[in-house]
Amino acid sequence: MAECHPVGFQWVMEAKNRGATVIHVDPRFTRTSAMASSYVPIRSGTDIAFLGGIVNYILAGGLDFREYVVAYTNAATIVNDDFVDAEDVDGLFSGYEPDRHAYAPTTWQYAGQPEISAGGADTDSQRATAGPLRHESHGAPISAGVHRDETLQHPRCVYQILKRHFARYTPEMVERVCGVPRAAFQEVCEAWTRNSGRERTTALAYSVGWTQHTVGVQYIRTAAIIQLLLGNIGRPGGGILALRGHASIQGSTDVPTLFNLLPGYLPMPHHAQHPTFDEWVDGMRHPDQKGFWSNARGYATSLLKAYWGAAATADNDYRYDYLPRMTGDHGTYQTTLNMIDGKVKGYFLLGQNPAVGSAHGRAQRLGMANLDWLVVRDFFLTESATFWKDGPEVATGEMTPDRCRTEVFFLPAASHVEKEGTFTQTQRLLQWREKAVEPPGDSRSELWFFYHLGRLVRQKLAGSDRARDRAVLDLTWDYPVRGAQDEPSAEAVLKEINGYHVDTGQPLSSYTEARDDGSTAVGCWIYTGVYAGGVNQAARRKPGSEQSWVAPEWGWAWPLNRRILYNRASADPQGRPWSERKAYVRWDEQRGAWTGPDVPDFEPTKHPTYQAPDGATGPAALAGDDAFIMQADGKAWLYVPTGLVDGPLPTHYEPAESPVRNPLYGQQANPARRAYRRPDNRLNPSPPDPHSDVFPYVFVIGRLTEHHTAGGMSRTVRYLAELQPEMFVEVSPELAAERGLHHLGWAHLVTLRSAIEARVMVTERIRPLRVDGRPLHQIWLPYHWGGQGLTRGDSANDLFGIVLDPNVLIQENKVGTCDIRPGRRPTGPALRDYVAEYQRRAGMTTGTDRKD
Amino acid sequence: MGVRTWIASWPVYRQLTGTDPLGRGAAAKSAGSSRLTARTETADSVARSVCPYCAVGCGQRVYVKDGQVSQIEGDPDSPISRGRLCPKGAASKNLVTSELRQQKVRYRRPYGTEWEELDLATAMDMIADRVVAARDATWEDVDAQGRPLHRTLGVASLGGATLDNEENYLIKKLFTALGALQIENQARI
Amino acid sequence: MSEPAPSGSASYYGRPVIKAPVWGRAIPTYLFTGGLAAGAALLAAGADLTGRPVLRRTGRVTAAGAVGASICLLVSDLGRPDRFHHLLRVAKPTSPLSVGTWVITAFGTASGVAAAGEFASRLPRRGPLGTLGTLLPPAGRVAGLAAAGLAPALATYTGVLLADTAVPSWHEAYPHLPRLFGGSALASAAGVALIAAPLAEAEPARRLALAGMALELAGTRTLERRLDLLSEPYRNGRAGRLLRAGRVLGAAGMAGAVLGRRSRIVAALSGVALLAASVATRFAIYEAGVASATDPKYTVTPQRERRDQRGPSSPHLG
Amino acid sequence: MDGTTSLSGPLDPAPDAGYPDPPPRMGFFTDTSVCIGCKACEVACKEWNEVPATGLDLLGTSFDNTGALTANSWRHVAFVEQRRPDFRWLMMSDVCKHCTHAACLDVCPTGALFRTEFGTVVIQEDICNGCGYCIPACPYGVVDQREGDGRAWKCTLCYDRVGVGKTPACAQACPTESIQFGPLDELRERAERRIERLHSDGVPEARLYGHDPGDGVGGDGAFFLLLDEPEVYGLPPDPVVTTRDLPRMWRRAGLAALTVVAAVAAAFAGCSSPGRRS
Repeated sequence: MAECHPVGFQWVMEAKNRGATVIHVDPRFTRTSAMASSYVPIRSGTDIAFLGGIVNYILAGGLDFREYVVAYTNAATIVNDDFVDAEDVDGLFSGYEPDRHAYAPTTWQYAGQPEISAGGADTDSQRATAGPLRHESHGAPISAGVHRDETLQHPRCVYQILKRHFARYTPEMVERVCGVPRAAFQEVCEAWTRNSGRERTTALAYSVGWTQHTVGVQYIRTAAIIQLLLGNIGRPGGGILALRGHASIQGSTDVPTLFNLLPGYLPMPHHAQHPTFDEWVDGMRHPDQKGFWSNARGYATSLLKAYWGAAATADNDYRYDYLPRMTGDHGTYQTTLNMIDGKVKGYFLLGQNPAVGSAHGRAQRLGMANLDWLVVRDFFLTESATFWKDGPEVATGEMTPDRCRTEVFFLPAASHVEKEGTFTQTQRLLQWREKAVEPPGDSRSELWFFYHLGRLVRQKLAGSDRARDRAVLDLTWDYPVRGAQDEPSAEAVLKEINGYHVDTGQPLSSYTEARDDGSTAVGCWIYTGVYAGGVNQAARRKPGSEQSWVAPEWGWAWPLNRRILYNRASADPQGRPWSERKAYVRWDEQRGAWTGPDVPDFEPTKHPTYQAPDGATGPAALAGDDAFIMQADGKAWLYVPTGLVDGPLPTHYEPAESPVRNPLYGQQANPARRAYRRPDNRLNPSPPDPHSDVFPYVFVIGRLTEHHTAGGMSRTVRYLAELQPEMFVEVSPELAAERGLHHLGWAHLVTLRSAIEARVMVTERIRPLRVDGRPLHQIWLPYHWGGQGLTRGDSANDLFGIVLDPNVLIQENKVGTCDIRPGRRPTGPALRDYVAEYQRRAGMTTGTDRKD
Repeated sequence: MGVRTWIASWPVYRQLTGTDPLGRGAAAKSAGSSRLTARTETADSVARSVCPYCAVGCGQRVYVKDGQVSQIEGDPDSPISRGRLCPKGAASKNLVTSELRQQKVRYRRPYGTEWEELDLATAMDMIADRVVAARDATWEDVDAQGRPLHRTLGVASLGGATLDNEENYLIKKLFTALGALQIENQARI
Repeated sequence: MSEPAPSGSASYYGRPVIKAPVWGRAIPTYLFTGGLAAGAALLAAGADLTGRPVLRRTGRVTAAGAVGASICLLVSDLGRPDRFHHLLRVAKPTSPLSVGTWVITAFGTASGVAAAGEFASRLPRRGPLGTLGTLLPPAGRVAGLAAAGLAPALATYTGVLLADTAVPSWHEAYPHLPRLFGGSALASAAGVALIAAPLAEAEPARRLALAGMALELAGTRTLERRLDLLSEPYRNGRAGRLLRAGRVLGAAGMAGAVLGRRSRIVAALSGVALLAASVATRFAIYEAGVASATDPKYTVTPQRERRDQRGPSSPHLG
Repeated sequence: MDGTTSLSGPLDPAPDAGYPDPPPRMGFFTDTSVCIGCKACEVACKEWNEVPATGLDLLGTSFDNTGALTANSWRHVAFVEQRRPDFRWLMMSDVCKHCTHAACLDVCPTGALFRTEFGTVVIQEDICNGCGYCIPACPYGVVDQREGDGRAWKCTLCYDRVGVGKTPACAQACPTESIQFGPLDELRERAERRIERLHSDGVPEARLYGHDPGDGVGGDGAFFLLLDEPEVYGLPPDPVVTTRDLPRMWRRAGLAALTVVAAVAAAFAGCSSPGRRS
């Protein structure tokens, strides 16, 4: 966190200064480790084993915050008799179908549930469409009635299942798998549990390297299990904090530029599951479901009204027919492979540099070289703009400009000070930026580009009556423009995102006002309230020093300006704070309302003892102690009966590339991982497959404080480039001795995809681990470099192949295997021969591919 | 300047006649130092902004003089960052005023070996043409069973995690209306 | 060499703690020319008062030439030579260079006039220049004596100039450098006199050569031996070689001065040796200072010893 | 010269430099125990002061690719990797010390270096002529000549910002308040409290550096909390301002001058005038 989010880290230092214990778990010793109370080195890719060990420590010792767990989690819920745990099938849950590499999750359900909820039936298509991603704002559907045993003694209650599942995650096993000595592990367990409960809370912060694993979602799930067992969710000083890495990456998920989502985590329709509007809406809300998703019809209708305005009416299902339909995986990696296969004609890159920033850089570049046209919008000529001219494949002779057909448009982009608009930062806070100056030259905002592109396309299609063109022509696309450059008004767009009454144009103030009768238009329902009262709430800048520590009048957080989600859980079931020390939101009996420094994440006047009448649905079905109001059963989920495609409980699998045989199960890697098995995407062999010894080392990539992502905004900036002026690789003194690497000399790393070179940094910040009884070397390298900018170097992402987490389709590029050799890599065509030699040694010959 | 003032401005004279005989401070202060003031004081305007790098969302104040950014620094009012910035945030002015920034449209024709210049309006028109053509060529109305698809897989997009919500909203809205599905961003990476 | 560069306990990656002087060769050369000018002015004044006209002329011309060269060297070494006049902006007793600037300005003016006095006879006899020609010789005499009055300061302040820095082997040598430089100034001026003056007028120069070089050699000996660790830079490397060369040349010059009473050639050779010795010594001392600044041990070790000698104190008061 | 207190010992430097009624002396307290080595200080300083970039050199000295305080780096973050026996990684943002007795200032022959009313030491870029004398005079190796420019440069403690009541750029940027700016008296008190806290928290190696008005430079306007010996960070262990010895130097020069005069007198006195001889 000190390394990648230094300014956020000030709060950790503040906490430490007030006596907090700071524990840092990371494969390499970073600037965060230097500040931590204790640092725990870990083998990359084994966090579920580590965290699972902590779950075991908590459950074996009965150290959970029992009142919280019983009241607010699904610990007491009884699970279906047919569920078989992975502990019993050597790493596979019940329902696995080997030929599809996918689960049929019907047996994972709670006991007494109807056969299966819509959308959950087929994890294959769930995986292809990254279905679980839409649960960012809510759990998957569950019908209202569930069986519970609040004594937690029922052998099939979640609590007991959890206990059995993690029983083998002992300190000894953690040491074997993670390379973490028992004493260090014990210290973490004790510190975490000691600092949790009524009087104290513990926060867990992860950087999104956690998501870049084939088991990434389950990493975070394991963290959630710990934090729920210890009562650290919905309370001040607790929580799981995702430290995201881009200015508005949260915003770009909320108002998504993602293939499977529409704004506010509404799913993009699937051709088979959602042929009609009603089926689409019912896919979001189970008809007899509890909670706020029951109004999904209102959110969906309002979005279509925002898109298609007057053309969207009840008679035509609000132009649901205009929405495109998914048929499978349309994610960025599938798209890249489709480009290589010639299926994609045009590609827009908007401040994004996949030639450096995406896994398997070579595939990215070969894909772009096979387009009809490419539009790059950026500040600088990035590697993705110039791949045809001086990319690595030009160097190897595989590509020459006069044989590359892609037509490239480079359009300069406006910077953050040259346009106005909102960023949503990592804690869901929207902050409005004022425009300082006009963009220089041809530089324009994305707002300008897409508004005018849309205008031009509409002009070209004008008069057409083909349905496909009507979808474009019926679009509401009448944003006011101003200035010499005809810049559209970002505030007008924000107002549409917020939503308004169709008849009056008055902004809505809460998503509860969204209607399914076409009377409201809402661009992104979770953002409703950002323009409440006709005021740009995201532009509020009351100084932090002049308001409470929660600072509710700085910017605006979704939903409804709540700063801590599920903060009802900061009070006990009766509505009293768990302790005065950790008081946050409480029930005020006199006022008959919830109160606190934050906006209560609960119906404002619902009494803590409220019990839903039989047959109630929606918010009315939520009891006064159902703190997790967006969950279908009002409870936080220790066990996930539906919505995940790789199992209801986290289970340690080895990374797709690992030099280590899974010590816990016969199943080596995540059985449901999304793989693309093709000759141009080979993965290094791992045990038990032969030849895994060709790639004996684990490598990890990451960020430096001084650089940003693929380097487009830092290698081009003098004051940053000079601070970390060259691509390097960090190795331990032991590995340096083993491989003959010299400090400040050159080394190159090899995988089945490519070989890259870097200057050697020998440092004790990287240390060998003992894993399963033998030494294991890890190598760290930054991924900031590429062939353009002030400082240039090989790209670490060229080393990776493409293999994804099945839930959200994010690639595993925080861990891989490689070989490392002293000296520089071969250049020109010899580089490909060199890699081919490794392919031969790894038992790969043309046309064959690794088995699962 | 008269001789008298000229002499009076001579630091040696000030040493001899003033409070600073050793010429260490007051006597040695130059005309330039006397005029010195922070350029934030003389800015024409200040925009309240947010750092464009990571997702912490640190507040920035952008000072403008004569239509140019003259300084970017942390906004002490921000309860998130309290005026602080990391090296990247602190280098924001360098980023936005970099002489390496491309300010002109560049065009590379198929099989071209060099960049060419292109007028922005022409580029926009050409891109619009290509979107319409690619969409038409790859349009899918229904699947094999006649269920609606209403889409094109011929046009894709990647990016948006450094863009504004308003921009992402228009991107998604336009592409969705065009039937383009493969609209992705860094959040998937 | 698979280990990273150690950051050791004695220093930070072996990097210097202080910055070495950024001056080029101009400054050690100036040390020499400044000294020469001062010594020559003194010789000239002595010759004037004792009736040695050739020696006087030699002295005055040498002084003017050398101080002229000195000023050029000083200005050329400035990072911004166009701002040389800023040196006259303040007068700071805390700055040897400021003191030196005022001294050299006054000295330069005086010795210029004195030297001009030597050439008064070449001016036309009539007109304004004629008047000047009449006024110059007496003015030159006064100026020459004034220059001589400033010369001891010019000859010795350069010792303070070097010593008043954080450069360990210079600063630690502060008790010795002024006298050493004064001696060197006299020896070098005597050297010029031995080359230029007739044997008949050269006796004071010979004596001055012996006295000056004796001071110089005694001084360098002290630097080499009496500064503990900080003597090392005077013995080692380029500085050590230059200092030894200076000693051989100085000894030769002294011997020549003694033996050259009867021979212009021997006297002249002796003069050359004395000049070379002075040059070598000045460069040696300059180089030794740079060497002591570059290696952090010369900064750190004596300071650590000093601190440790003060005895243990609570860490935060250390 | 004005007596020895102007050259050494405890002193309030602003009145001594001709400001009869100055504002409080301002300074930095750099607490390295909370430095995360992010280098925001280096960049913020360069952005504000428009300091040139230094070039692209991988130094191989941990994450330090700046190397030292130079004309083009007025803050320098040092990184020290240590095994003792536990591994630790020290980071420290170095800066001009703004000494009470500033050798650079005192030796400056143009008055380019001057003491501000805030007690800080600033090089006036409109005056400096690049004589270079301040460079070896500094006991901390701070001042440096800029190549191609010729003048000497160093931290100004953001004289322009401080003059209008703003915090210096580095201190404002510093995410963890490792760099604290304020009236020196307050900073010294704060530092004492911090040291006590660290000592009671089991960090006995924590120590202050440059805070003591009785030290060889009369105390630094920018002082530090360190976790190891100063020399480990590249700082001199016991710096003394060179001008403390200046009176003695001038006396030695005076004696030497007398020696010179005596030698000349003796050289002439002993021998007969050539005129008389002939």
